Amino acid sequence: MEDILALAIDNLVSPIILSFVLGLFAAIARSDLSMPEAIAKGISIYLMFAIGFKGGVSVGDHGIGSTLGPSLVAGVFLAFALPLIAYGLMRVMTRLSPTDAAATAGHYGSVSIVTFVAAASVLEANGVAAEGFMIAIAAAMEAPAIISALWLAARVTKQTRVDTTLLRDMLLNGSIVLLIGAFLIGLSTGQDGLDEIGALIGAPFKGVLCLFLLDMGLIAGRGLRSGKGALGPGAVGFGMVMPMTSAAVALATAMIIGLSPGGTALLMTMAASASYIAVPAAMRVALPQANPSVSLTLALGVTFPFNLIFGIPLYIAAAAWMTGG
Amino acid sequence: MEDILALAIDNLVSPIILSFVLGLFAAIARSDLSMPEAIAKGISIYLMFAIGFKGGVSVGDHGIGSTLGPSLVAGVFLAFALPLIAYGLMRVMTRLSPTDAAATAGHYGSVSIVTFVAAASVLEANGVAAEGFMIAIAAAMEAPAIISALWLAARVTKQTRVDTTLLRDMLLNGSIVLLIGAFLIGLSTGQDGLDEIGALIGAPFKGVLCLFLLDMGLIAGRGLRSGKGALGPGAVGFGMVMPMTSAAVALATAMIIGLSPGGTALLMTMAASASYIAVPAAMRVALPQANPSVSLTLALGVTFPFNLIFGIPLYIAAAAWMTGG
Amino acid sequence: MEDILALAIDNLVSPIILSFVLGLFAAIARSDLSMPEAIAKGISIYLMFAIGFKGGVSVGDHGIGSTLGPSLVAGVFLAFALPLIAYGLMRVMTRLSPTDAAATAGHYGSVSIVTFVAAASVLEANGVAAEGFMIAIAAAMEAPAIISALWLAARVTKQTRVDTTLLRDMLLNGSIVLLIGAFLIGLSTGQDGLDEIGALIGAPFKGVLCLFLLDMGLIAGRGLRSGKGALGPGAVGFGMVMPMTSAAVALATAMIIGLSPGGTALLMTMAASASYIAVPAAMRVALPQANPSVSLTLALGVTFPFNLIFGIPLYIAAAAWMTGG
Amino acid sequence: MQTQSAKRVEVIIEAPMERRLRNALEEAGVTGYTILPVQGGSGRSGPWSGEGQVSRAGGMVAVICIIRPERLDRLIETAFAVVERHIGVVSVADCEVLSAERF
Amino acid sequence: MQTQSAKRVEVIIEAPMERRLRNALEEAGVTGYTILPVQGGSGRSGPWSGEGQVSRAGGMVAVICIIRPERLDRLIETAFAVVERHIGVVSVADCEVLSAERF
Amino acid sequence: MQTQSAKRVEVIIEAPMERRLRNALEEAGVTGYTILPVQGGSGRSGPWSGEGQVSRAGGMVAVICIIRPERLDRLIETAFAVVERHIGVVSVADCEVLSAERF
Ligand SMILES: Nc1ncnc2c1ncn2[C@@H]1O[C@H](COP(=O)(O)O)[C@@H](O)[C@H]1O
Ligand SMILES: Nc1ncnc2c1ncn2[C@@H]1O[C@H](COP(=O)(O)O)[C@@H](O)[C@H]1O
Ligand SMILES: Nc1ncnc2c1ncn2[C@@H]1O[C@H](COP(=O)(O)O)[C@@H](O)[C@H]1O
Ligand code: NA
Ligand code: NA
Ligand code: NA
Repeated sequence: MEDILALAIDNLVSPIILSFVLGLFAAIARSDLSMPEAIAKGISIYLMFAIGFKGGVSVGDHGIGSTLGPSLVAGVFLAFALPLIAYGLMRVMTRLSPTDAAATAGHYGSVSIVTFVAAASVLEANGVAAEGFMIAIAAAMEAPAIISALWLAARVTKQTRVDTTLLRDMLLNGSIVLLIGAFLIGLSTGQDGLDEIGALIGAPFKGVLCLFLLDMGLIAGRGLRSGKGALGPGAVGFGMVMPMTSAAVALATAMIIGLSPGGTALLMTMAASASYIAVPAAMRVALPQANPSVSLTLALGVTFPFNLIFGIPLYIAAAAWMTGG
Repeated sequence: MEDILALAIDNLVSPIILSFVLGLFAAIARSDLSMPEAIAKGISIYLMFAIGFKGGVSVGDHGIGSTLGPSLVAGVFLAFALPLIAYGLMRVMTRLSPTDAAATAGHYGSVSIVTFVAAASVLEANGVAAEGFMIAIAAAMEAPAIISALWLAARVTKQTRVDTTLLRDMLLNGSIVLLIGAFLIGLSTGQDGLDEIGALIGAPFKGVLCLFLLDMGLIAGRGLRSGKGALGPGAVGFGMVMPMTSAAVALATAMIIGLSPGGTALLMTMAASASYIAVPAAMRVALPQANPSVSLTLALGVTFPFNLIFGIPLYIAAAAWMTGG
Repeated sequence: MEDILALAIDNLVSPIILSFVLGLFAAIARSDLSMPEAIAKGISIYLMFAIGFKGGVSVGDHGIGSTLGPSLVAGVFLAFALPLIAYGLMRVMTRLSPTDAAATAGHYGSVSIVTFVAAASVLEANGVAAEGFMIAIAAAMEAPAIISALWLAARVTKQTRVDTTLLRDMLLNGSIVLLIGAFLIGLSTGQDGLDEIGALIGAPFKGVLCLFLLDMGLIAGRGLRSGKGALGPGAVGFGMVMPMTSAAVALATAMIIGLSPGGTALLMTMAASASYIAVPAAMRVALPQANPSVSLTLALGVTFPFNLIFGIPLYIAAAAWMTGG
Repeated sequence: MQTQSAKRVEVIIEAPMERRLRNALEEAGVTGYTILPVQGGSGRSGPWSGEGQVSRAGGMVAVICIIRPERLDRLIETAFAVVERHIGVVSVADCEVLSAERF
Repeated sequence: MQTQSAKRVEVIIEAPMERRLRNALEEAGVTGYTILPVQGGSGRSGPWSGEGQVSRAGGMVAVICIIRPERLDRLIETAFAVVERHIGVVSVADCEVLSAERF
Repeated sequence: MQTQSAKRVEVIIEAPMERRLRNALEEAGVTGYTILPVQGGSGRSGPWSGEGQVSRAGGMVAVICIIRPERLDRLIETAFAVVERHIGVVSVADCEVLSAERF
């Protein structure tokens, strides 16, 4: 118990979290601090390349072990199931329209890569090892989450014609291609490759993450400011109850397949986090009548900070406790 | 005396100054070399985050000492006083209209962060220590400088209604929020925080500064080329006399409050430098009838290179000499 | 022979080449992965600054030796001659119109800086030393290549009036000014300068090159996809025969002037590579009726990957073999 | 100088739909258009801004398409069927074009 | 296809005034507009360019606002009172809009 | 509110020609124009996009120039002589401008 608290406080005073808080504060105070779109996109390319590459190198070093297959199945299962749970929970907890609920549900099936990266950083800082392939699982969850959300969308709009090009688009979404591509490059060049480019993707990583989280804080803060009308207290509650529900489901799943404490914490974080990269664009196309500020404000303005500040230490502690790590 | 010369020459052949000169040359020769706006903004976010953070860590390490309070007062005093001196000097030395003079005066009250950073780099390279809180003083000078300039503007335009939202906007100016925010993050995470993100904000800092100064050189060169019509010899003279005047006032102030040689040199640099970040936007709103190329060409095309090339070594030498450092 | 193969395979599994392949694949698969224009431009400023600077430092360290003069002459000679060879070859091998052939020919006279950088990285990784001034030669080749191409263009269009401002523009092209400027800065600040900014331009260089090549792969892939109609098999053949022809001419030239094995390999790479920076813009202005997708698809979509994947190891091996290095 | 009347169609649309719009334009035989980046805006779904984007997934773009008047209807009907529900705003104005042979 | 006439107002204005203009538009009841980035230009205060910006503090933006003709006067009077002295250029053109129900 | 009629000229042109166009405009006495960045497009030489630019060397820009009607011919003839062969599209539309004293 004390450990959780210590971890949570330790987490809170890290430059990463404080950078997010700075961005949040600046946006809410209506400062004109802003990060150019191109820079934010450049940073996210860097982060995804680095995390994918390092995941590949780590799998190359330690082997995939016996849990890769089961983990993949678990990830895909979670990605299918979580949007349905999210939809049900929203219909109960909030007064969102079915369309808005369906559009939002998709976000909760896939993974917020930044949340994943933040959790991986905390694990690393605390010397907790995790399976190297977890980042590949995260990439694999995008597609089923979108399929699940599209199915929900089709039910809600009573459409039978599903836009087939949409799924193809989403599978070739830049973030997924980059993550998996970098993973494969890391896997095939191994430690030699990391020696070559480690000076870029290794040591400076956390500093870059700070700048990215500064921007995420700005975005989340602006979202909260302009989207606050769109969300009732029920919706805000959902944005915090849902990640804990997902994390619980993921914890059970991880224990069944026997992941390490670190891997369990990462699977919980992946389940608990809500994507705002590939899924939002897919949902805009599939459900244009949904109000995009609802889902983005929830994912970015409520669930993202919740995970960053409270969720991650909680999931790590729970994973350690339950797996005896 | 020889020391000054050695320092000046040493300063001149540093990659930082030469990068500025390269940019200046490229712009004057009408090369199409240019830095995308987003990159320049990204770099300046990096620089301000790094300088603020490191200032905070340094204050956390060494304590604020007994001079923080007096230094703050001194900074605020300088920021109020310098625009008035600048206005008087311009009315005497140049044929600028009262409006243009008032708009320009504001720039000389606040601080050019890049000039500050360049001076801090030179100090560091020469092993001269300075108070860590100086960067916080620089941030604190922005507001009084703007107030002083607005008061001048109101007198010049004989308006009584002062745009109150303007000051609020300027206090929440992105650069100020970022500087102070990063300072506080550095202060609260301390050496541990620096260990985490030092690989980004520490060693590569000077190289990034080179790229930024390349861009500053391009901007200053273009300003000189297109703004040369707007400036008479009197105005150009002002652009060099003013920083030396400000530096002299700051030197006296620093000696009264007992700053270290390094801190004295930084306070002089802050006083001598002219902002082109928050103040120009404020002046455009408050004095739209002023010609923005006058003030920007002076601040960026004359005073900035003057400080960079001659001023900084001069201020460091004078500070060392007068404080016996 | 085995060495060549080993080198080629080694080259193929480097993160640099694989990043290019990833970009190529993503573009051909129609993924929406993309690098913001500003980031790509920012990275190329970084690369050119770093390569120029390090070249200058290296010349400062080792002296220019006795081969600088002859090498410059050789570079200028190649830059004049290669467009003429390219034009002839194209008229024989392809069915491109004289206008398109002339516009394309210019590209083959000048140097692709990224190809140069990639070759320099491979040499460095294999511990092969090269003359530090080679990058200056590369910059010097731009102008004669454009003059040669303009002369071809004038012949083709039967115009006598040559656009004189064009050449001036091209000589002041940003890339050339940056390369030469950084070279001079490196030369005058020497090892001290490198110590100051090495943490930015040294160790992280290869990682940044990966990200740049990812973008180059995206561009080349999109070019191939959308330009495939414009190129017949003859043109594609030309895109591979031409670099080998140029490399052979350069090999002979290098042996005459007595370059080191590393320098020879770099001169061959410079000759073999086709520019897509300064020359394309010049050709658009001089030969607007030419179809820009022809020349860019050839240079970027065919010759660039050919050099990157097959050419560089081949040139290094040939240089080593012929110079007995 | 010889000019010819034409229509200038301006479509402000969400970026994820850009490719679909491009395809639809091509199918309708419209091969000439220009895409401008959009930095921010406001509409029924509230204000948004590219820097720190919130309520729009991936921003918007403005597509400008200059066509002969007689091709306007086809353009609008064929192409915009696809994107109708996503259209921010479609506006059409009269203009004169030079180099008439291009149209 | 059913269209409806409207006015297309284009305001080129300095970026520091963007928020004030947005507020003024909102107060005048105009909630639909789009902001395009501006890269450079030239006017009475000389030429400038966003890359290596000199004579403008923070660049400019172009605000495009499509409104019903009858609301034009209100828009212009209420909103532009605030920004009058800073206006680069305000131009108004006729256009036709689709999806008339939006206006 | 007092307005005055004017012409809005829009030129979409390759970026390497931007400086030449600026110079030509200046020579023709046109000192007021605004340059917008272009992100992509399509024309006779195929589609292209600024992100991962292929068939255009250095992209394109859109130059918007608002002038008095009586100056239109001079603008078009003097200035566009230089750039004629490179012009993507030049279109001219009628508009009304405020602050007429500027023109
Ligand atoms: N009347 C209008 N004039 C110009 N742009 C508009 C207008 N209405 C909407 N837009 C643009 O279309 C986007 C989406 O509008 P909406 O779907 O109504 O939220 C806005 O963010 C604006 O960029
Ligand atoms: N006639 C015009 N047509 C288009 N844009 C203009 C015109 N006049 C001024 N501008 C724009 O408004 C900005 C400010 O103009 P000024 O205040 O006259 O310097 C210029 O930099 C241009 O971007
Ligand atoms: N009809 C048109 N409407 C709008 N933009 C066009 C049109 N035709 C060409 N363009 C633009 O001009 C560029 C060059 O056209 P082109 O020279 O025909 O390839 C294209 O990439 C478009 O950006
Ligand atoms: Na999830
Ligand atoms: Na000052
Ligand atoms: Na070549």
